[in-house]
Formats: sequence, structure tokens, C-alpha cells
Amino acid sequence: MIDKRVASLAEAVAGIPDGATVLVGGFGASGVPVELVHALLDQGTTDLTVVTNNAGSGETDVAALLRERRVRKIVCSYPRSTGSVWFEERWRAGEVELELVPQGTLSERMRAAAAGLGGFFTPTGADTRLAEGKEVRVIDGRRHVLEEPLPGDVALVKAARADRWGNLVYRTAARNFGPTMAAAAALTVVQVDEFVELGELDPEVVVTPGIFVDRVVRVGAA
Amino acid sequence: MIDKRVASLAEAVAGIPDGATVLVGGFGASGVPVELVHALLDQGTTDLTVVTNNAGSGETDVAALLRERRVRKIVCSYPRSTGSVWFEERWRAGEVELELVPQGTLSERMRAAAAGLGGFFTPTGADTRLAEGKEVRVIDGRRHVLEEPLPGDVALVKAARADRWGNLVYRTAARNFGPTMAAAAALTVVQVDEFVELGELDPEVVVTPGIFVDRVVRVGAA
Amino acid sequence: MSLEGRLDMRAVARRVARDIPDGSYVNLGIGLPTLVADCVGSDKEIVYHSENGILGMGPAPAPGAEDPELINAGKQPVTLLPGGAFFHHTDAFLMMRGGHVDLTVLGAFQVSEAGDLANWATDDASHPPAVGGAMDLAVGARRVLVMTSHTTKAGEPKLVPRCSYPLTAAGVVDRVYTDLAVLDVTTEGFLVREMVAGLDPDDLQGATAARLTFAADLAVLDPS
Amino acid sequence: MSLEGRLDMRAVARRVARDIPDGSYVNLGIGLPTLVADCVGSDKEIVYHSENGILGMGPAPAPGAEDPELINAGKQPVTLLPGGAFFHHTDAFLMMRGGHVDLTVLGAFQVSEAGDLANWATDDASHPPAVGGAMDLAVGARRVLVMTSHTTKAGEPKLVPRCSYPLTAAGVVDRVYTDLAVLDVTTEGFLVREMVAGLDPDDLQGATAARLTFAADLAVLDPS
Repeated sequence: MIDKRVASLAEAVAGIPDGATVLVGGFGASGVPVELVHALLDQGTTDLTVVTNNAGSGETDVAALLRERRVRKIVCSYPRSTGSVWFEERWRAGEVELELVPQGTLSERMRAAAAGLGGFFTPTGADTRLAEGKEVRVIDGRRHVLEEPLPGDVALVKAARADRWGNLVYRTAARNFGPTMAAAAALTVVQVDEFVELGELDPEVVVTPGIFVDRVVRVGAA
Repeated sequence: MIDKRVASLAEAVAGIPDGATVLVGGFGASGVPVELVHALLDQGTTDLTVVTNNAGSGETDVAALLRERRVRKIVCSYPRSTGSVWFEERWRAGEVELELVPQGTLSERMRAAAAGLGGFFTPTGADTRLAEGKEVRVIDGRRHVLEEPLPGDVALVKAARADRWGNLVYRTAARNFGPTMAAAAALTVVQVDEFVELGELDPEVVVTPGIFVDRVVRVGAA
Repeated sequence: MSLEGRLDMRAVARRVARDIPDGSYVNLGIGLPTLVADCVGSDKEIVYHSENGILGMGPAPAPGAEDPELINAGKQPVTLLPGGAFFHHTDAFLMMRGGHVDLTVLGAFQVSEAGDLANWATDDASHPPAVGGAMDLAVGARRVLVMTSHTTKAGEPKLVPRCSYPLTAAGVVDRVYTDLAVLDVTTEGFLVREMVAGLDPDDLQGATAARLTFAADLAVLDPS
Repeated sequence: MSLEGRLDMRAVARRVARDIPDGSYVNLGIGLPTLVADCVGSDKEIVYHSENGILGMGPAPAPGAEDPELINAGKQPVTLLPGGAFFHHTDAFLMMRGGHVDLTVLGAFQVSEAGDLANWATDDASHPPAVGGAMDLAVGARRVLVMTSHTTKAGEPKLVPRCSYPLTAAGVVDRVYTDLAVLDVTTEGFLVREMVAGLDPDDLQGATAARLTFAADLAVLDPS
């Protein structure tokens, strides 16, 4: 019997160790697994490498992790945005390491990890400082950079609905990094708005099959 | 105004030149764009490189192309199956070149072309004769083979429904190579069972967005 | 030097919009380029792509009707048109990098005469760097249009022999639309196609660090 | 040499089935391994994966209820269980190569003492080669189980020091289930865990080209 549903946010993030690489879904405020990130914060986990597109804003989610000095390194494409004060503060103080990755390379590197690939050549970033130190090769007349897979120990993802097998569907543009991150981590933890019965999700419409998912929690759960 | 619907199978394959590399969807008899392949046959197009998982069976689709000597080369993972007599006949006579590719590498190479990547390292095929002549690199302690992108001049794909923008949904396991091939070709031609109005396909459920599709024809159309 | 004919950026957006073919798949960079969408005639059907997994973006929603998860690359609320679709980030960038987006309009700090684009970093060490999807769009869109003021606010030329700012991508820009001119990037450098009414070629060259050539059929930039 | 206790392959399938943990994601290779699905107890919930884009495959449909497009890797009609999902080929192989499939059961021409697997080509030059998804499964599944007769019909050993047939993948096999024994691939080669009742270790070694070691807790292979 497969049942990936857990009863609480605390249970959802239980066992995530200090030092983990955590993939955090979301683009701006869309699709961010806010409650899961706060559960991780409440648990006290620290020394994290956080992979996420933006570096948080205001006092919530990734910004709160930064404020509480739980983040050793952040891997992202666009850390500087309106309200990214805690990232900027920690970065200026040299308290957080930044690995800046072009957005498409960020998601493709996670996909490579998900797909068991050893890396890929991409034209993105060639001839720029983000290729510094990387292998460059001319392929079909164009310069390409060799990029490495980027796996997570953990992925924290927000979806709309899940069944007990962990099949997921998302809502509008909140899908963003969720499907890729869910597939790229050793432990994938998902928060959803709603649980549905097995078989209720149309098999043509499942976006993330449960094979990628380990734990699902309904937000609002105790 | 975007309207990718064409009125006939002949119009759907019009202009596909001799010598083209054609990606043909399908796995066994599931999801094969039979009518489009026969339209290509009727058009007389020849000297083709056909990329497809199997090499056809009996007297239809890819088997018919082989019988009529329209195929110079076939790139596939499993050419030998029940009824693949025309492939075997042409292969034994040295009339068709075979490039054998592991199935996952076949689809991943087409995806790399679709994604604008210059190639990828995969553990699949390392230490086997299918890696002969290819660059091998040890990554993370494991031997990987460098594989090249595999783009098509044309993709022939079967789907279930389409709207005038070319958005597609498929039916059960007939989806197979369709979404990847549709994205990997310069000209993507799709046969569907049904046209629907723009907006009728749920945006959460579109499997192949119309950006990948050039022409759509309803089978049974004149 | 008289640069009196300078257009406002809305007029530049109108000029860019005229060059977008009916039926195009278009990605508009954040900031100024988003003005272009409002200027495309209703006779054209354009499918707007957003890097966060949207095709078929429509205009901003009515106040109060915003969906906080349905946003564009600039994090502003948007709507979805009939025929639109959602997909994940990796597929969104497959579309961009893989040459499926017909055209992008991007802002720029500098464009070089070789078509190099610098639009992501100014090397201001007091701010952390941020790149987003700029590099992917620049290398991947079939046609890269740049929309920018011809000079900086301080009067520094933005069209240069070589970019001094960090590159976004090398040799990618096809055409530049400024508040003074429309210029193609050619193998011989910038070729001026159109200039605003009343501008003297010498004055345009004076506002440009790169050497300009002028098209034989040089036209007046119509700001309407 | 007495190999009288040989099991039929259905009994081997039953033995394999006992080793599949409840809740596993499983891909069964075409041919003999598909027997395993029928032998898994109803107390276990197993999610079967098929390379052509299916998770949650159910048993064969009733005669007349076949859907010609809903087939498994062996091109036989199947059904889909509640909770199942369809996806495209590239995602199906992402699951396989990326270590998401917990275990696979594969047939074999030969397995070497280093865990090398040869199961796709016999170098019969009169037939064209075909590989399918065999290499992807072999490198990607978290656990690779092989199910095979201990020797060929002609009596040639299939468990060998080095494969003479072309490799599918090197160093991937975890455990082998034959009609005579269950053997783990260890850093010291084949370790016999179980043998059929009444079989003499020397006879098993006699039917095996690779050197065998025998587990201290060697057990009888229960075929029930």
C-alpha cells in the first residue's frame, strides 16, 4: 500500500539534515512552497544550499531562511528583486555564497540530474563571465558551455492537488520549477491545497507522476 | 490570424523534399501517423532518413516506405520486430543503412535538438559497442558517452485533438514520441482525429503547445 | 549637435510593434519591451511567451481580478487568452533556447557593432548580480530586437564598437530600435535604416560610438 | 551431474516476485520477466512502469476490450490502474535512466561475475540488431534483477567470468534468479544465496562458468 500523505508540515520536513541542498520551487511569489520552507525554518535546519530562482522577498520563505542565517549558499538566476533585502544584506556581509546561473541553465541542470545525465553543452552563457572556468567547445560553428547536473538532496514543491500515490497537478503558472525540481531531488516533499482519491486525477493530465514524489502534505493540516 | 489546419493529407506533406530527415512517431502500432506516412509515400518523396523507434511491420507506414525504396537510412532502437520483413529484406540487401540507438538516447537526442543543446553525456551505452567511436568521459566515477542532438527536417506525429493554434492532446500511450518529435523538427506535421475550437483545450492539459506545430490535418479529411 | 527629434519610448514601442509579423511567437523582455504588446495592431494575432511557463499571455487583468500565481516574467499579473497553455520552466526554456520563439524584444545597456548584447550587469559592486532568462533569450530567439534609448541619461553612447559592460551573448542582435533611429546589425556593423525626422546623419553618428553606415534607401522613422 | 531439481520459469517468477518490496516502482523487461507481475501477492501495491510512457499498468484487458494504442513495451495490450499516468517517451526514459525506477527484472544471454549484462545481441549476422530500452534500464534502475535459465538449451553456462556476447551494460546486475539458484553479484563474484532442493554445490558449479562462492547461510530455493 502506497500512501505518501503525511499529517503535518513538521512530518513533511522531518529528517532533512543540516548541510542539505534544497531545491525550492517558485518564481517570484508564484508557486513558492511557503509553508514547507517555514516548517524547515521551524525545525532549525541550517547550513543549507538553496537552489531557487529568486532569493526571496520581505520576511517570508527564502528571505526568512537568509535572515535566520540558515543558508550557506544560494544557487539562483535572479537574486535581486523588489524586497530582497535579506539576501542583499547577507550577500554584502559575505555571509552567503552566490552561484549565479542563467535561468534556463538552472532548470536544465536540474533536469539533467533528474534524467541521470552527466552534463550537457549549451550555447547559453558562452562568451560571458558566467562561463568562466567552464569547458567551452565549438559545436556546429557555435560556442557551447559544458554544464553539470544539479541534483537536490531535497525538493520543496507547491502543487494544487495530489492523490495518495503522489501524483500532482498544478495551478496556472505556479507550475514553474515544480515538475523539474520534484524529479531532481532524492527526497521530494510537496504541499498541496487538496487531496483527491486515487483515480480522481485524469491519467492524461497528471503533470508530475508520483514516482518523483515522496511526501505530500495538505496546507492547513495541523 | 493563426490557423495551422490544412484541408488534406496531400497539403499536410506538401513540400517535404527528397533527402529529408523525417521523425516518425509511434511505438509498435501505437501512435503511428499512418495516414501522413502514406501521404508522403503517395507524394513520391524519396532518399529519406527516417528516425523512428521501430522499422515498421507488414505493408503499412514505414514498412511501405522501405518496400518502395524511399529510405536511405533508418535511425531507430528496435528495427526487428514481428512482421518487419521489408526492413529485414532491405537491410540484408545492403539497401538501407541502419543507425542503432538505445531508445532513451534516441528520444533524449531529439530532445537536445528541440532544446537547442549541443549534446549530452549519458551512461547509457557506455562500455558497449554502441559507444564505439564516441567520446567517453568518466563523470562522478561513472563512464558516460557524449551523444549529439538529433534534429529532424520534418516530424510526422499523431495526436487526438488540435485547435487552430496547433495545441495538441494525445490519447493514452499513443503519446509516446509525439511531444519530443514535434519539438525537434523544423516542420512539424500532425494528424488528429478531431479539431476543436480555440479555448476548448484546457490550458493545464495541453501536452504539445502549438509553438511546436506547423500543420494539422484531420484524418478522414479529403 | 541637435537631437531634438528624440522619440518617447512609447513611440519606439509602436515602431517595434510594426515589425512583428502576424502569427509570431514573441517573448518581450521585462521593462520597456513590455510596452510593445500594447502597440501591436488588433489585426495581428501574436502568441506571447513567458519564461515562467506560459504561451498565449493576454493583457493585464482588471483591478481585483488578479491571480497572484498567474504572472509574467516581470512578476506582474497577466491573463491567459483562449488557446493559451501552461508548461514547466524547463520546457519554457527549451522553447527559448531551441529557437522556437520567433522573436524577442530586449532592453540593452550596450550593443556592439558585432551584435554583442550587454543587458544584465553594470558591474556596480554594491549590488549583487542577477541574470534571469536574459542569456537564454538572447542566444535562443530566432530574431533578437533591441529597444533602447540611443544614449544613456548622461549622454553616453549605447551603440559601441565593443561592449565594456559584461556580455549577455555575443553576435546575437539583429536590429536595434532607439529613440533616434532603426539600425540593422550587419557584417559591416550598424546600418542605419531609419532616422527620426530632421536628424542630421552627422548628429546621429555623434551620438554613437560605433561607426555607422547609412542605407541607400534611408527612411524617416515614422513614430505614429 | 544431476540438475533434476530445475524449476520451471513460472516458479522462478514466483521467487523473484517475493523479493519485490511493497510500494515499488517496477519495470519488467519484455519476455519472461513479465511473468513476475502475475506472481506478486495482492497484499503488495506495485506501480509498473513501461518505457512507452505509462505508470500504473494493470493486467491484460478482457478479450475484446483491448485498446490498440494502450500497449506495454512488448507491444501487448494492457490496462491502466486508478492512479496511473501517461507521459511522453523522453520522460519515461528520464525515469529509467535517472534512477527513479526502484527495480527492473531483465532476461539475459549472459551475466558476468562483475555484474556485466549481455541481453540484447547474439551477433547472429543474419538478423539486424535491435536494442530498444535494454541499455537504459540496465544502467538506470536502482536495482537490476536478472531472471534466466541457468544454462542455454544446449547446456552452455550463462553465468560467466566475462561475457562473450555484446554487453548491454557493465557492472549493473545486483542479483540473478535462475531455475537452479539465486545468486548475488558481489565484489568477489557470484555468491550463491539459495539453491533448489537436492542440488549439489558441485553440480551447480559444473553448470556455471564463473567461480561460485556459497553463502554461509545458503538456503533452499522455495519454489512455492
